[in-house]
Amino acid sequence: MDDLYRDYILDHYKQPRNFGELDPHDLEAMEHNPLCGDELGVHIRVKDDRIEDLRFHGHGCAISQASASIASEELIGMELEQVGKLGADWMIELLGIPVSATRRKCALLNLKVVRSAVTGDHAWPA
Amino acid sequence: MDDLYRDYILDHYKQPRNFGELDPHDLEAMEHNPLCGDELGVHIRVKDDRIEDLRFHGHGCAISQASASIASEELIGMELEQVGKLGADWMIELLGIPVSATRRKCALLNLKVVRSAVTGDHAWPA
Amino acid sequence: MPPVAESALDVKGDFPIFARRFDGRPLVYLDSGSTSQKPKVVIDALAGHLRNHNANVHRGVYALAQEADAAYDSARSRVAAFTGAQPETTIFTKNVTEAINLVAYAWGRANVGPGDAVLITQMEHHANIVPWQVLCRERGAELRYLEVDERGELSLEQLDVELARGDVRLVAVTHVSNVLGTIVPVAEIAARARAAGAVSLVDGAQAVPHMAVDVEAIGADFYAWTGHKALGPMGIGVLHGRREILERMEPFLTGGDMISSVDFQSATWNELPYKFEAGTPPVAEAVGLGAAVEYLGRLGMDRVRAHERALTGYMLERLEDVPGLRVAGAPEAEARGGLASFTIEGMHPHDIAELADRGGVCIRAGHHCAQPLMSCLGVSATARASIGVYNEPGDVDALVDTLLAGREVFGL
Amino acid sequence: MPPVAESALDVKGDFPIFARRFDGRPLVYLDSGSTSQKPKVVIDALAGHLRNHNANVHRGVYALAQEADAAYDSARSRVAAFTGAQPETTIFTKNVTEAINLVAYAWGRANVGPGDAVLITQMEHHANIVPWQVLCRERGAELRYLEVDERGELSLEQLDVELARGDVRLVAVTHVSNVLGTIVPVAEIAARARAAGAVSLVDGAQAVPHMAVDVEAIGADFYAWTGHKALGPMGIGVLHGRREILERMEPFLTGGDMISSVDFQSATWNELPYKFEAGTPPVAEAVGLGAAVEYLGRLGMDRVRAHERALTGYMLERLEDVPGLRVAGAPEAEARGGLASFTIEGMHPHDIAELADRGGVCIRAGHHCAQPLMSCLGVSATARASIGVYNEPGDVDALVDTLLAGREVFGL
Ligand SMILES: Cc1ncc(COP(=O)(O)O)c(C=O)c1O
Ligand SMILES: Cc1ncc(COP(=O)(O)O)c(C=O)c1O
Repeated sequence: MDDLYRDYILDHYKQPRNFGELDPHDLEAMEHNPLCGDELGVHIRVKDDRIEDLRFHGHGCAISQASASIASEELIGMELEQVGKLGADWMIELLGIPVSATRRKCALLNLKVVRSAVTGDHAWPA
Repeated sequence: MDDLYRDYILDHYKQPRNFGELDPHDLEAMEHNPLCGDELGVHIRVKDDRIEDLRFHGHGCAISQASASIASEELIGMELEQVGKLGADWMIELLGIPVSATRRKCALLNLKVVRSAVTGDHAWPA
Repeated sequence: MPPVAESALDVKGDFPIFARRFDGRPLVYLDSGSTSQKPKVVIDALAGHLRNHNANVHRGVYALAQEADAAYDSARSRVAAFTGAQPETTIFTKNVTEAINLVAYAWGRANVGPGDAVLITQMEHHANIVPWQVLCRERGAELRYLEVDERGELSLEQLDVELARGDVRLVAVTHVSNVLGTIVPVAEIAARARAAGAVSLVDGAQAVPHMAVDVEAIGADFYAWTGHKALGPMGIGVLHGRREILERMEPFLTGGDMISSVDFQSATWNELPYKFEAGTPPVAEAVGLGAAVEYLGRLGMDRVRAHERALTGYMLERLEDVPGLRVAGAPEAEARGGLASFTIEGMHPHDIAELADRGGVCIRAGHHCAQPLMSCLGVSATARASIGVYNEPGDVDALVDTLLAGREVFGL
Repeated sequence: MPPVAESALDVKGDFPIFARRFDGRPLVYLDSGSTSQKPKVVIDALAGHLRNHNANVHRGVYALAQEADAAYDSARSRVAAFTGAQPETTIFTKNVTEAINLVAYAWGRANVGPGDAVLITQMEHHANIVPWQVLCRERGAELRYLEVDERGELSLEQLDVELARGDVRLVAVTHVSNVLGTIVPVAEIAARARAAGAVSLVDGAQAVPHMAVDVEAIGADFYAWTGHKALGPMGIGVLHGRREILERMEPFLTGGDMISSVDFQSATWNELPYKFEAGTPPVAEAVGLGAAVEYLGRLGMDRVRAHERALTGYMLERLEDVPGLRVAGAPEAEARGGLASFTIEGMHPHDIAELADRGGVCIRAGHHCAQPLMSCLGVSATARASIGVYNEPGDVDALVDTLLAGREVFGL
């Protein structure tokens, strides 16, 4: 079996969870991956300083879409303060596959866009 | 004996012929060698479309000074039209020593300045 | 099945990298559009120069420096001869990007002003877009685009309409598109630009390594290309310019070697081409590029083109075996350089390239530094397989195999 | 008689070029100020990269491209670490000349205006003069010079007076003079510039290969140097910049790799350091430079400096044996980098160098790209002998022998 393209990755890629728009929403952001030009956006609804609900939109490769889908399930319900502290390791571990240096940005694009919506910080998660 | 620094070269270097100023003069020019920053100037007195008299001034290496000195003896009396046609080969042959690609500009500086005075052409003799 | 004929080259053995194995598999390199691999003669020329003849150029009186000077000069002469240009109007830069920036800064800032226009095409590489955006913004000029049709082609009628507006100062076009492969009729474009009083620049990055290029015959005012795509080292590019224009231009980078004399407040400039080569140039890289064009010249550029065209035809044919695969641009090999950009329904280009790599096949995925064109194509990225002299039909077969296997991984 | 002690390095054998013979004589290379020779490890790293790991950087998904990326990144990290800098603020250029031009164009045009001044010194290399002349002319600013005294030194009092005028936007100074050898107190100058609200730039071309340099400790806003003088390949230079300044700056060269996104009329920029590296960089050259700084690091820069200082002292001493010879600048080795510029009464520097070459000794003659300094010294040219890690006392002896023999040829 392929290291990277595990069944659950392809499953999340083909049926991404929490994809679409969310209106009304409280926070939003859009970021892109300079390597391929892919764009990913997010809509977030906030309640009691937590992410009450969240939707991603945009397109990308299996790694970036699966990351967004998998992360979405963890992010919903998370305190905003905690979201601001999430680092690259969190995402890579959650993804559970070996990500090469080149594909790292694919895997981290969703976290970048969520942090951008929540904290205004446009940096790549470190 | 040294190929380059023959006795007559050193002799012309140490006692350059036709060096100094010439006042009044009809034509003059000043050119420099970009490799070392050396400058060479010339004053020319013209009579009947010929170089009646000529003086070089400035400083330079043995090759450039000896070239100027040796050439001066040929140039005096030469028709201006002929001066305009003198090429690099004329000078190199006259000098009579093997000149490396790097030192070529040293050997040709005097011809450049004379042609510049006579024809207004600032190009290196080819 | 392979299309090979007398035209076929068999030169993989000249390129040391193909001796490598990746997980036991040979290297199938189909990314020459990105950078070419280097023949042994180039690597040896470069390393041999450093080992035996290294010195700074232009000034040294000693024998070693004269060897370095001679090596640098003769590299320039070879490179100029290879493209039908003169050494004095052949400027070494660090890559084609710097060459185009040189023109944008040194020619553009003096010649493009408010109300003027720069005309480029929708299929330019960012290197032939962004410098003109910056110039036009700074100078209050307009940047306009020639459209690219379904076949990846430009319309000479649109060119005429644009030129007839009378404001176009510069027409800058690629010779071969790095995404669509389109071979652009640059001689015709340069002629029409000139007739309209516009200066022309051709980005030959994807042309010079793959077909006979004669810059004199093309007649553009500037023709730029890059060493590393032409079997040469990285760190060296080439700008051929028209002498009268280069002579009238102010320099771009300033400093040592490009001056004639310097005093405290001003300087005068050296003769061509040195006026445009500030500081210590990449001498060993020039020597390497000289060896590269000599190697290509020995193969014969017509044979190189024939080989690559045949292989491209074969690739276009074989790619049809992959369900859901769509190639962008013209369907005939005749009309294009040796590359094919494609998408596969249900797979992102990054995943296509990643899965190709599983089979040891190197292809590129992304926007290929041509985001405006991507937006015209309605995609954010494509996969691209591109050919070099060393490729063989078996490389294409390996590519198709990995694409088919990749589709299976994706359950397609 | 040789001054050698524990500090002495014995590394000539690491440099393949010294195996060559010229007319049966070994190579005595005393022109490292112009360019350094390359150790085998550097040539092998460069050639090995081309042979085994060549691909374009930044984008490739395939394994070979990831190797190239890793090689390029790790070269940058090594180079940054060698000079106490951060990788993200360490920009690869083609040489130090481009690095200084980058600052002149991208920082200077936005920050220097009418009524402002740029302050440099009388002992700058043309690379640190002409870009400021061009900038000041374009922007209506003034270019002023700090004077150099008999010992080749600057006056910090004059610096203070100049800074107190309140119009100085930039102070650009060499770290080590390529003519006088002067080691300039750049940390002190950078601190005073900063206190006066001026930005500082240090040209480290002659410093980095010869002494421990810590750009963090020096504290200049920009610190530039060049690979080929530091045992590395030609075609690569380095600009270290202060992060806040680099972030506020617009880019210099534009095109591929330095963008974040491009649409038809505008573009956004990539993060540091890529924003300043347009187009394909010299990857193998970066790898070579990485190997060079690793080699120097293994020798230990303090040992390198001790070795070169001792040898310089010996050279200054031995040159006294040549009648009519005058060395420019400070008489003590302690105060200078490893070089001596000199004249000999009755012989032109070109002839001195030519005659030195008769004995297989490579020295340089000319204005050393420092014509304003030459005019201060009242000469048009000097001869210059400059030292590298591979030099030995015997090289100095050979130099002195050829100078004495040269005087005889000239009948002096
Ligand atoms: C002090 C100094 N600055 C700048 C330079 C220019 O270096 P490069 O030609 O590598 O740009 C040199 C060397 O020639 C130098 O000695
Ligand atoms: C058409 C075209 N132009 C310009 C470039 C830029 O070349 P370089 O990165 O060598 O400057 C490329 C290659 O990337 C290209 O394909």
